[in-house]
Amino acid sequence: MILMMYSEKVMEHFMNPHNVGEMENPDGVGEVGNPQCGDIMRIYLRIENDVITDAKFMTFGCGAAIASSSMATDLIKGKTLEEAWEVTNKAVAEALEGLPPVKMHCSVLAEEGIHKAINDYREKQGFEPLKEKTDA
Amino acid sequence: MILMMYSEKVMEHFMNPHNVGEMENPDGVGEVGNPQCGDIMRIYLRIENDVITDAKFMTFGCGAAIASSSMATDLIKGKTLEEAWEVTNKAVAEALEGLPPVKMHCSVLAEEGIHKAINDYREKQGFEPLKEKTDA
Amino acid sequence: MNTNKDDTGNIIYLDHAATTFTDPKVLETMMPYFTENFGNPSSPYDMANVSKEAVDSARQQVATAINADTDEIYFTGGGTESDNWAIKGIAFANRKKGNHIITSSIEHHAVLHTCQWLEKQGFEVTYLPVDKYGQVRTEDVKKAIRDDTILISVMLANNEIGTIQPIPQIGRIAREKNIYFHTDAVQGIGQVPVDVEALNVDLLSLSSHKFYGPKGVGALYIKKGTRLDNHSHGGAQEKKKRAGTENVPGIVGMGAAIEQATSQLEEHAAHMKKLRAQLVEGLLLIPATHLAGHPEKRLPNNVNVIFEYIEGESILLMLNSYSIAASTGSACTSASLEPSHVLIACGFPHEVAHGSLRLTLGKENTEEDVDYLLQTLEPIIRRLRAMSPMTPKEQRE
Amino acid sequence: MNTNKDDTGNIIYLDHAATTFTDPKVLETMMPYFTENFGNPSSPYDMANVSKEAVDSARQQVATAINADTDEIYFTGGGTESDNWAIKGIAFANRKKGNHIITSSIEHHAVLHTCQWLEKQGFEVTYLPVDKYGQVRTEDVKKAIRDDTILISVMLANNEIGTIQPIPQIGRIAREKNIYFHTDAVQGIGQVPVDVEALNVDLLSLSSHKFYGPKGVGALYIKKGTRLDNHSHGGAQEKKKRAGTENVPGIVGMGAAIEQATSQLEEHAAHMKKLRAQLVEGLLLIPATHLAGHPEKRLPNNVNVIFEYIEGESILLMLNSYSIAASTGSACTSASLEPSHVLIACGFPHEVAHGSLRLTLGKENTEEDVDYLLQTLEPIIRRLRAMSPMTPKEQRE
Ligand SMILES: Cc1ncc(COP(=O)(O)O)c(C=O)c1O
Ligand SMILES: Cc1ncc(COP(=O)(O)O)c(C=O)c1O
Repeated sequence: MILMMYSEKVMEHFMNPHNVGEMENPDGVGEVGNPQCGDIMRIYLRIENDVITDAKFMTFGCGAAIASSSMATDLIKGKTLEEAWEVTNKAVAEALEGLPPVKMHCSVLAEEGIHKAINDYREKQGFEPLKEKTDA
Repeated sequence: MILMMYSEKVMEHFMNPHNVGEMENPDGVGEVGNPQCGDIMRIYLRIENDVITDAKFMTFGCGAAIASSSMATDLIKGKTLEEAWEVTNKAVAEALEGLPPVKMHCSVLAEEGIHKAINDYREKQGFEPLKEKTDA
Repeated sequence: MNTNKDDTGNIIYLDHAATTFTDPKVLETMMPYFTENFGNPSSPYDMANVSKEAVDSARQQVATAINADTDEIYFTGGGTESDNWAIKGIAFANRKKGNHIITSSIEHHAVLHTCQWLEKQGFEVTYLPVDKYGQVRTEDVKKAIRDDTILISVMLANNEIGTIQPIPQIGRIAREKNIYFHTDAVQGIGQVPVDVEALNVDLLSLSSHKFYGPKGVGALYIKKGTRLDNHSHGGAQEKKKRAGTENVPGIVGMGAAIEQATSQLEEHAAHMKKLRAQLVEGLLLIPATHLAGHPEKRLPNNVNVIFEYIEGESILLMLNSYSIAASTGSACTSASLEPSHVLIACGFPHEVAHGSLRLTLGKENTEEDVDYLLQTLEPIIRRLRAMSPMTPKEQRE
Repeated sequence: MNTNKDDTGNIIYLDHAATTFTDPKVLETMMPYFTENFGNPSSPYDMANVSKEAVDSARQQVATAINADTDEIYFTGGGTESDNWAIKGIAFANRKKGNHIITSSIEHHAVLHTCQWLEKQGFEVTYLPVDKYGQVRTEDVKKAIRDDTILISVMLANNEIGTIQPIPQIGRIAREKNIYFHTDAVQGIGQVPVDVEALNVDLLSLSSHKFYGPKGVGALYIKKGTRLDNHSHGGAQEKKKRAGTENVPGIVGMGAAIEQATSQLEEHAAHMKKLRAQLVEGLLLIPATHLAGHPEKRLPNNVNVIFEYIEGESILLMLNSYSIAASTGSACTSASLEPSHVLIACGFPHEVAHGSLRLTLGKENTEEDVDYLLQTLEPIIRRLRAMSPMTPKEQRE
């Protein structure tokens, strides 16, 4: 039943996800989720001059998790880190033309994965990690 | 549903009951049943030399009550009082080719009606009434 | 229509309160869901989605028909299950608030026996009396309310005598006192307008086979925010409130049937009232005959008459032999020998109540059907009265 | 057979444990009871008698199929209602004797959630563990029995992993201790012989739509002399034990379906086992793949495999795009994110249990269907594993 509530956009990104794969020597990596709950998302970033020049992902999870990973990595490519930090789960879900309510957590995972990867990069550079907004 | 459990014999006697009607100056009358429960049976006897020469009935009640009245009066006509006393509810039900279990009380009413009419006659003649068998 | 005839000839079916035939148009909507679109609505693939959408659209049809929101409609296995669920569900979920329930003495057994079972579980139940027309008095409702009253359940229209209850008024009383209010509307759908807002109800029971839908499917309207336990526990169907694989063809049929019934409500009711008037007029020409139920506030298709001095089952038997299907409130057909609790509650003496005949009209009935019934019935009553020791001499011929 | 295809093309339906299509021959037997012989079986006229006889003959068919007496079969609205009735009915009627119930941790939710609700009403429930194949150990049953145990409920065969339980043995234990024994046989009918005498059960649940009968109808076998309360209170239907106007077409269909299913049992099971062997063999060629459930003591039509490193819903989505209908024990499809309680009870770690795929065969499936599934599935598993961060490097290509 849930399956059938997926938009065409979700199905498109699920069936032919963009940016799949591991990245050699990434500038930032973030892994979020919990295999017990059925989803893990790993986001890799290539960063040059504070701009995300490439993003990749590896995801264990349902259709929405895979589609969210694909869409989120698409959305942040070419963005500055500041801009990428502002890509919310809502933005991911909207770009996917909506997610079923019980699947919204997949878009949250994507947002968290991006944040974690950006902070991984910041820490490697010797910066303070940015804080999650409390209403995230 | 009950209706449909009636044998053809019951239906025959219900649709065209024998011996219906009041009797002028009967030698014995017995009325049994209770209008609250939905059935009253009145049995009239014409008796000559201890033989039932005629029997009639008036009944308020269901199909089984009417059919039992018809069959019971048929059965006792021509019998001696002694023989008629022995016409059990089972005999009535059997002659009707069976009654549904919840309708067996109608045949019991018929037996009781006959007994009551016979005793009415006996009392008018100055005899002791006969006792119902306890397992009736 | 040929649907009120059986193999043995032309049956005049006058027992629509017992059940109706499934309308052929309704049946047609159901057919694809048996062999083709048979998927389980909960299953995660396109094929099953067809079933899910069919159930959702039936839910919309039911909601529209009774002016509810789509997510306030829950499908069940029939009117009995809906009644059981509403009453036990409220009782168990609100036990901490109180354990007193108010209902009427003329409810369907699906309500009465459920209440009696709850009494065995420690609940207290007040059974309200009715007036001679079978109406509950709102004054009696007010008086029966206690601090620990958690539920009032009064039916919309009675299945035996057709009397329509003052539901909006009782609902207002319940709402003022913050007490849940359930109505069994099983007999009302398709006969009178049913609008959950106008009726002020929190729960409302429906049964598909009373309005030309299939048997074995019903629904319960549950107003948003109502606290009630499940009746059937299990899978997550019906938003986790009613477990069990959905009866998809049945639900689809119920949706189509209620849509048809409500869209044709006015013309149907007019047709029923016309036949009813003809029927009542003819019946009351028979001496010692009484109309049971309310003279006006009654279902348009219901006639219930009582013939003194005779017993209902024998009337039915004879009507049956003339291919007429009807019903009686006499329970000489059951082991209990108790006549209808409804007629007794209306004040008819037992021996009189045994002579009841219920005739409930349907959309396929005609003036000719009514004429045939009247012609057939009159000599039957005469014959049975002629055999009855209760009939006064002057009425024997 | 065309019944496993939908409008969009040729669907390979491999989810028969979820539901089956209504067999066209079965549907044919139902048709006269919608519009022609539509009478209410309780009604007192010839027309309705046709309905009554149809229900009685279906009851006979069900009784014969499970070696019961006709008057031990009660029709319900489905497997869920049967389970609810059996468990709550025994619980409430025997409360004075005790308030302890024993069941297993791998029961269907219709049993588990019912037991959980009873816990809220003050009953105590022991949920028995299972071994890695999903089997209850009779030793554990013995140990769990207390003086106040009134009911044991263990399913005949599990709906997810197909494991068949030692019901005759558990039944013997229950009988020795004078404890009522219920089994949910919903998945067993038509797959394995079901004989209430051999099984030593007092109550047994059935659901029509699992063996090519219609949805929304089931039955409960109740051994004579069993004390249980009603679940649906109301009218006098089903010998006063299950109220509600009978779903006559549904009941007729269930009767025809069970007769067909049991008469074809052996050849059907042989066909299923052959396809199952082909399926399991092919599936286990895929690396890091495990068969869940018992290797032999399982339903002939059930295959449940777990693919490590990936999640079930995504497998289903991809299969769906190749027109294959299947099921998963992963509840990533639900809000809870909990994988199947059955697989967890068998000892699979959460992250592994998420990768389950259930394939349940049906009579219309062919070797070609299995070939197509295997050909389609292998690359899907490869693709998903290639995306998964959990997949070990060496298994990524
Ligand atoms: C083992 C088992 N028990 C009970 C049920 C419930 O049956 P139904 O959905 O027909 O109510 C099912 C199927 O869903 C089942 O597989
Ligand atoms: C007023 C009323 N309530 C409840 C019911 C029960 O409905 P069902 O027989 O569909 O379960 C009926 C009909 O039998 C009824 O007339």
